[in-house]
Amino acid sequence: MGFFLETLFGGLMAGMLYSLIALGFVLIFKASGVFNFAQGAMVLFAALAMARFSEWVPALLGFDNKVVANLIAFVLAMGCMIIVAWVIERFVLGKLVNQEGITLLMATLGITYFLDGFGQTIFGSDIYKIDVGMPKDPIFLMESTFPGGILIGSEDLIAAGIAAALVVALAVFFQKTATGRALRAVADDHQAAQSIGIPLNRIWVIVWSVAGFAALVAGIIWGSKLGVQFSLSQVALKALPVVILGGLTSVPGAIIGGLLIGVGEKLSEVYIGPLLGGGIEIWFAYVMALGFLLVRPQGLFGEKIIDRV
Amino acid sequence: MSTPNILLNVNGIEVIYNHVILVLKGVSLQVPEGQVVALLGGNGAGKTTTLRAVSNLLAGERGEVTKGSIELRGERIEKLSTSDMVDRGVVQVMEGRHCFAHLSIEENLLTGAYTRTDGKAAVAQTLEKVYNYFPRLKTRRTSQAAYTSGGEQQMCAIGRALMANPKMVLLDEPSMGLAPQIVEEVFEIVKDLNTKERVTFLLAEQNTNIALRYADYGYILENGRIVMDGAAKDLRENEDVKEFYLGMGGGDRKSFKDVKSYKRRKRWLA
Amino acid sequence: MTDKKIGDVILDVQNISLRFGGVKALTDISFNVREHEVRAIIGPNGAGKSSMLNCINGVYTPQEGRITFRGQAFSHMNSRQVAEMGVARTFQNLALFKGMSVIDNIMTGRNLKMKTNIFQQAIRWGAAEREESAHREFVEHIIDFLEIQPHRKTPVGRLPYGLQKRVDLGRALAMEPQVLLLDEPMAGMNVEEKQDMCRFILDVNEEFGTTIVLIEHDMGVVMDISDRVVVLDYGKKIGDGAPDEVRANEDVIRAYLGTSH
Amino acid sequence: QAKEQFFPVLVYRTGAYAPNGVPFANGYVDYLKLVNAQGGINGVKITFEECETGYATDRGVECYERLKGKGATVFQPLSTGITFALTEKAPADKIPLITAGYGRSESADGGVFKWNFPLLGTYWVNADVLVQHIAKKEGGLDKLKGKKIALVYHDSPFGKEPIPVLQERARTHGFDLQLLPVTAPGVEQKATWLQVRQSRPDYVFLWGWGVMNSAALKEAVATGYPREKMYGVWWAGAEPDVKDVGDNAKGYNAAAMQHGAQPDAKVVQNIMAQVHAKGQGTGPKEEVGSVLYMRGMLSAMLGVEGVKRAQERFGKGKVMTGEQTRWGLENLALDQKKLDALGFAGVMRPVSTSCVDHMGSGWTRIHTWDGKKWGFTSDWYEGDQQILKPMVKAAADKYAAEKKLERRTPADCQS
Amino acid sequence: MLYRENGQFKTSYRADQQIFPILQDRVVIGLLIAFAFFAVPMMASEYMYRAILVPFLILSLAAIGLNILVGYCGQISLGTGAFMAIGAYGAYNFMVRIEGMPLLAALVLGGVCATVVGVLFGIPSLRIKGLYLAVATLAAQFFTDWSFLRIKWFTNDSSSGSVSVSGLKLLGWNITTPLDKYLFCLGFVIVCAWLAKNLVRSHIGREWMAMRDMDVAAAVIGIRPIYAKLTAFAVSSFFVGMAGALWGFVHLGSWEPAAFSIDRSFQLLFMVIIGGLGSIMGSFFGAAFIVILPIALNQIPAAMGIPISTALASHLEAMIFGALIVFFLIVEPHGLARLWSTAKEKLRLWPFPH
Ligand SMILES: Nc1ncnc2c1ncn2[C@@H]1O[C@H](COP(=O)(O)OP(=O)(O)OP(=O)(O)O)[C@@H](O)[C@H]1O
Ligand SMILES: Nc1ncnc2c1ncn2[C@@H]1O[C@H](COP(=O)(O)OP(=O)(O)OP(=O)(O)O)[C@@H](O)[C@H]1O
Ligand SMILES: [Mg+2]
Ligand SMILES: [Mg+2]
Repeated sequence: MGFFLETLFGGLMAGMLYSLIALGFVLIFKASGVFNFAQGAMVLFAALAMARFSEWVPALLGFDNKVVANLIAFVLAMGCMIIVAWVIERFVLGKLVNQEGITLLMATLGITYFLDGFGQTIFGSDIYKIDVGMPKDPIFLMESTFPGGILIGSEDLIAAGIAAALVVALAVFFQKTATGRALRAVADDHQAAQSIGIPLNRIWVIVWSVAGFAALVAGIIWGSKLGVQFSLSQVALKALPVVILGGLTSVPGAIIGGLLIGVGEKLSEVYIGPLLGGGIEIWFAYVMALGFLLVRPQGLFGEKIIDRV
Repeated sequence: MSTPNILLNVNGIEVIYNHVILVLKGVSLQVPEGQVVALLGGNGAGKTTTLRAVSNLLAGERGEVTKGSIELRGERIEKLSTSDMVDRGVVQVMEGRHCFAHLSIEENLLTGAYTRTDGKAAVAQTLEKVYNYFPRLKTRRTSQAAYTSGGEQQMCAIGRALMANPKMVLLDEPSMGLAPQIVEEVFEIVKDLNTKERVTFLLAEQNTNIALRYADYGYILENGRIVMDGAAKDLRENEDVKEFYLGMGGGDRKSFKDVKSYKRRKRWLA
Repeated sequence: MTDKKIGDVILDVQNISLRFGGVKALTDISFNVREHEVRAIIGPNGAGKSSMLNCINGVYTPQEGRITFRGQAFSHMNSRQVAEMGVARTFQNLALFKGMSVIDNIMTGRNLKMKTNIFQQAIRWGAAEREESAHREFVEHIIDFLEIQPHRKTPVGRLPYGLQKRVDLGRALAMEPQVLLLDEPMAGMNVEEKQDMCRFILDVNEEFGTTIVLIEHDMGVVMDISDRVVVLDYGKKIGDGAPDEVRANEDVIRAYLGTSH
Repeated sequence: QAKEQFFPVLVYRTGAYAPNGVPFANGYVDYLKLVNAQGGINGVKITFEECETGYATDRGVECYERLKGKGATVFQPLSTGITFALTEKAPADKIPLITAGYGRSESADGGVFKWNFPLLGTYWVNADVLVQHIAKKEGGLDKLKGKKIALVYHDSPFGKEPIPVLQERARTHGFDLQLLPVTAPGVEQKATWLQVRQSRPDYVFLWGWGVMNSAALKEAVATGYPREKMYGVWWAGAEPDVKDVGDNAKGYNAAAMQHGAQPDAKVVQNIMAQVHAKGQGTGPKEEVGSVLYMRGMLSAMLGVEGVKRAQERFGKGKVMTGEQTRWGLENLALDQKKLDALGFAGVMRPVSTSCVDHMGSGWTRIHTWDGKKWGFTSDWYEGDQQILKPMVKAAADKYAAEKKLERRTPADCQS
Repeated sequence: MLYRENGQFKTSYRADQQIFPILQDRVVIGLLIAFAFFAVPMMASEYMYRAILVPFLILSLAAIGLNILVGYCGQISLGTGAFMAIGAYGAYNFMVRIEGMPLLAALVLGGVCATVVGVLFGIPSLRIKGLYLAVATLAAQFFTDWSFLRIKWFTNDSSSGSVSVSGLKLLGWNITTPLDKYLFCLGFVIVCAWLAKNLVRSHIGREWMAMRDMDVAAAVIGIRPIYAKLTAFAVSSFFVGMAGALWGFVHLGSWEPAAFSIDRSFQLLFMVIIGGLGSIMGSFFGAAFIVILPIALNQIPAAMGIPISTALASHLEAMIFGALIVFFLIVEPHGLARLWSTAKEKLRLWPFPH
């Protein structure tokens, strides 16, 4: 029982971390109908920027205060993400208005290559550290009830809290504001949105900047967990089942999807894995998402897929 | 009316789609401020293309204006974006509805007011006005646009454009798919806005009959060229127009059942 | 109107009701269609006309009621069955296959009649090629008939709206249907084009004896070419009969026509 | 034409494994530069060209094809996947492959694998040595009975290589082996470490590469598994694996493939003096002498020595062909004296290869991270040939049967 | 003026239905094939065969397969690598387990294995659509990756999960030299491309396209979605599976599951989109582009004697590659094939514009 709970909590925590990345996907999809495969690359890029700036800034300015260094680095990294958003709008999406989803998807794959190369060129391809003072030591709960207690990573706990806060903020933004509505309109029909005067370019810069912000937060949390290096871009693959399970267009879906996938994945690996030789969590997550989709093809909270004659 | 100032001046434009398909072959037309100008012509004549050129929606269709110029109040606008045009008060109602499928009818209408800065109350007022024009929309206000009937979507598209409080509306086939009653109503709305709020209209329409009844001036476009233009009432009296666009060979309306020969207009054009 | 033999009831719609959540699209609708006739359905926007066709087609499943086709009753129709029984259809919102050429679009209408298997098609040589040529010939006739020869190989997405409507009709005709359901085939056409379209429809009706169910907002067209008219309003039937009767019906005038034409 | 011996250099300086690939590549190239600085191989200058594989097999194959055309005489694929692919191609091209410390374990059998040289040790040796080491700590092989060892491995051919040896050992000594695969690249290991926490194994063997290693260490910290009980493969025992875990990785052990991090070794000093001092160093100075840098250097040295040995037979100061180099590698005799002369004293032990033994030697030590650097914490071990030899032979025979190859005859061995 | 169909009248529908209705096109293609069979062997180096031509041909075949699914039937798949793997391991198992299995039969049977699994993973497509389906196909990718690593039977009990084949032979022809391999692949791929082209221009092909463009309308004219989608999955997986088998057997000779990883799936998707969705010809263009471009980019600095470090070179390569992809998508979202046909249309009008 103790172990079950521990696995459950572990899954929930891992799930929140996935949500954080899934959020980036959802944001951009919801606001422009683009399935942004570059989200992983953006996470890496943001994390690299953060890690390197927090190293360079104190060296350059010659002070030794970690908090200040981190703050400055955060601002600079965010600046980078805004520039990235602007460049993407200006040179890629702006020129692909009204194209089909799959073309846009490919374009984001192109962006992925570019960002990967570019990020490593300017920031380097070694392992870097982000140290924002996340606690590393485990916390034990209910030690009296279960032998050894239930272990929870304190780092995970904080990350989960941040993710939750971010999601709530974004969900409100989308549902309650006029800009949120305009964003959803853009996702439905680029051309019609243009025709009523929604300035696609400005909207896209904003959305990609927000997604950049989500990427930066994800990058900091994942980066301080894993170290900042190329593999960080691959955690995006873990967020994909979350996105489809929760629904491509739903911010709360990213959270619920994340939790479900996280828990499902960990429980399956721990309880079914040994029977099958282990290593099943990655495909199990996808199969789980697939199963949900068979029941609800638009994901748990996604907007209904419309086909009508 | 004294000589009205020209609001929109299209000057010999050529439009090419996909780098190879030449669609407009030098179209010139003028829309005076505060008037209703109709753009008539058969299928594929290039009406939609002309409107797209004006509102700068061609890029998304991989088309471009290769020759000529378009001026709005004397300002060259070929390089502007669609949203710049909306800022200048020019809104297009696209052919084939194009509602935002996932948004409800009301949300669709509200997005139409995206560019407005005159406050919530004013927007609510316009919304009320649109609902007054199209009561059907009010009953369907919470349905997702994708699940409304063809005609309801058409009303939604028109209503959405009105929400922007435009100075000039480019209407592309507003009557399509609407019940006859509503068609009349739409044109009444056009007249209403035109007279009361001095909104200028450029409308592409297949329903020549009604279009010429409400328009001040008409252009007939065939095969990417303007073949005829004139005041609406003159056009209505023109024999060719009567025969080919109003379906009234020799004075009377012919029954659809009895018309046996086609291809006449094509001969006329040749 | 007199030289045409109108036969027995071919399609009988009985007490159909269709709801979408709270929206009652159709309420207890019954009407029938006789062989070889031109049957029009009219009504204001959102009355449920297209939904009616969708029910006949098997795209929607009505909650109540039955549809009898040639004496066979169905409470649910599957699109494929309907097609096999010889019912073809055009769409209000242009449901053409955008990426395909005009010929290919119309050829899809022949699919039900093409029998070679996938291996024969892969090799092509022989049976598949013969079949393809034979059907191609049929399709060329339709293309000639609809006068869209110059656009044969153009992707339909590039065609102007009116021609797309014609291709849509062509695709339906390629199925050699016994019953042809037309959803606003003349929307977006000018008078002359409408005249052409009427000609096509009447020719089909006269030459092949195809039964036609037509939704149209142009009263001129409806009154001129249809044999009988059903009028729907808010999902209910408010009139049914010959054009002249319907035109005189008070309910219809109030709900739809506005002024009498 | 000048006499030049061409060395292709397959590297990965980008992608997921770049942090590990870069120091290796730098060591490799620096050593070649050092040889040139010292006058080449008996006067034959070395030329070399890098080709980026990104650790991807198809790019590796493309690199091979490209550099082969430029007169390459020996390849070091530097990835298990690429090794597998090149093993099929090398015999036809008559180019030997050096896979020092990686590749297929059964290729130690030169009777079947004529062109493969897993010099200095295979994964089977590595796995065997780890078992020996913990047995020693426990106080004898018999003490292993009833113990539990978890193998946390990279789910790929690389990660699966040690399994047969460990299973064999588990059978004979009666310890429990728990297999815990980690899907590449190994960024998410929570489930794995929850399982470790549940089953509380006495030891964890970490068979990872790249980010997987540091992620595993971090999860070990998070789940409170003692790092002292963790033993890594020799590819999981370098600076990039522990660097950003820092103090938390203190006590973590890994096999050392002969060498460890030895910045004060003679050969390293030579490089500093003769290459870096002249501004010709490939990477940053701080990295010189680190574990993977050393391994790169060592690998380069083996290739150079193969050529040198071949020259002894086929003519000093000549450019060797692939076939001649193969003979050189097969008859390598790096005794202590030669090693000392090369500056490898204390870095590695003598190696001598033969027609049947393409591995040469399998000396291994254990080193431990003290929070700042790696330091040796054990004596030398060697794989237990009684266990390994039959396994190698059986696997090689199976390969030969599949490929319909004949074992090499003694006559062939002379050639 | 040279490129005109003027004066080429079709006297039968059959003639009009040829793959290349215009004489000039037929001549060019004929010459191209003749060139590939006779001229290339006289000029190409071993490196060309092994590193460029053979991978190009095999990946073209896989791209054709994927194009049938994505380009013709509109079902986006990110799991192509999986089906290549199934083809490869399937063919391998037939080869090692059945004595005297002919090479060709093994390849085809590999394709059949992929077909079976493809149909299985195609079933969800009846409900799941668009990008949801695309992501869901990754389930196939990760599941097969895992299976071939974990289930020893598939790899003939190889301890590492990596397998190899050698001694390829076709009717007494030993396929050993790079030239042999090239010719074998060339023949194989041309035949497959021809079969694929026949399929897509027959009624089954039209069914796929109808599903892609408007599935409800397709159903109304009597096309069964189940049949259309599953045949697309089946045919697509069949070609992809054979390509996988060729990749393993002919190109690599020895492989591990990582040879068919998700990167391969993306690479193939790139090919069909850059090449042109819904175009068999485009699959070749796309494959050529994606195979040759990185290699070319990689060699440019060395060829021009610019001394930049390997790392920088490959970062630049990634950047340029990504930028070029975006560039081509912007120039022509419908791919190189469309660019090509636009160019032809222009040529047809030449020298009079429009
Ligand atoms: N996106 C496009 N790509 C290529 N050609 C196009 C495109 N859009 C329109 N065309 C072509 O341009 C010509 C004019 O089309 P347009 O839509 O402007 O006609 P229209 O007058 O609006 O006709 P309709 O009344 O049928 O809507 C047509 O021949 C059409 O084939
Ligand atoms: N799939 C659906 N989901 C929800 N509501 C629907 C759906 N299909 C139709 N409706 C509703 O049913 C009503 C009837 O629609 P229908 O399309 O049949 O109208 P119509 O008579 O064809 O109108 P029009 O002349 O405008 O095309 C409309 O109010 C529409 O919103
Ligand atoms: Mg139009
Ligand atoms: Mg309708």
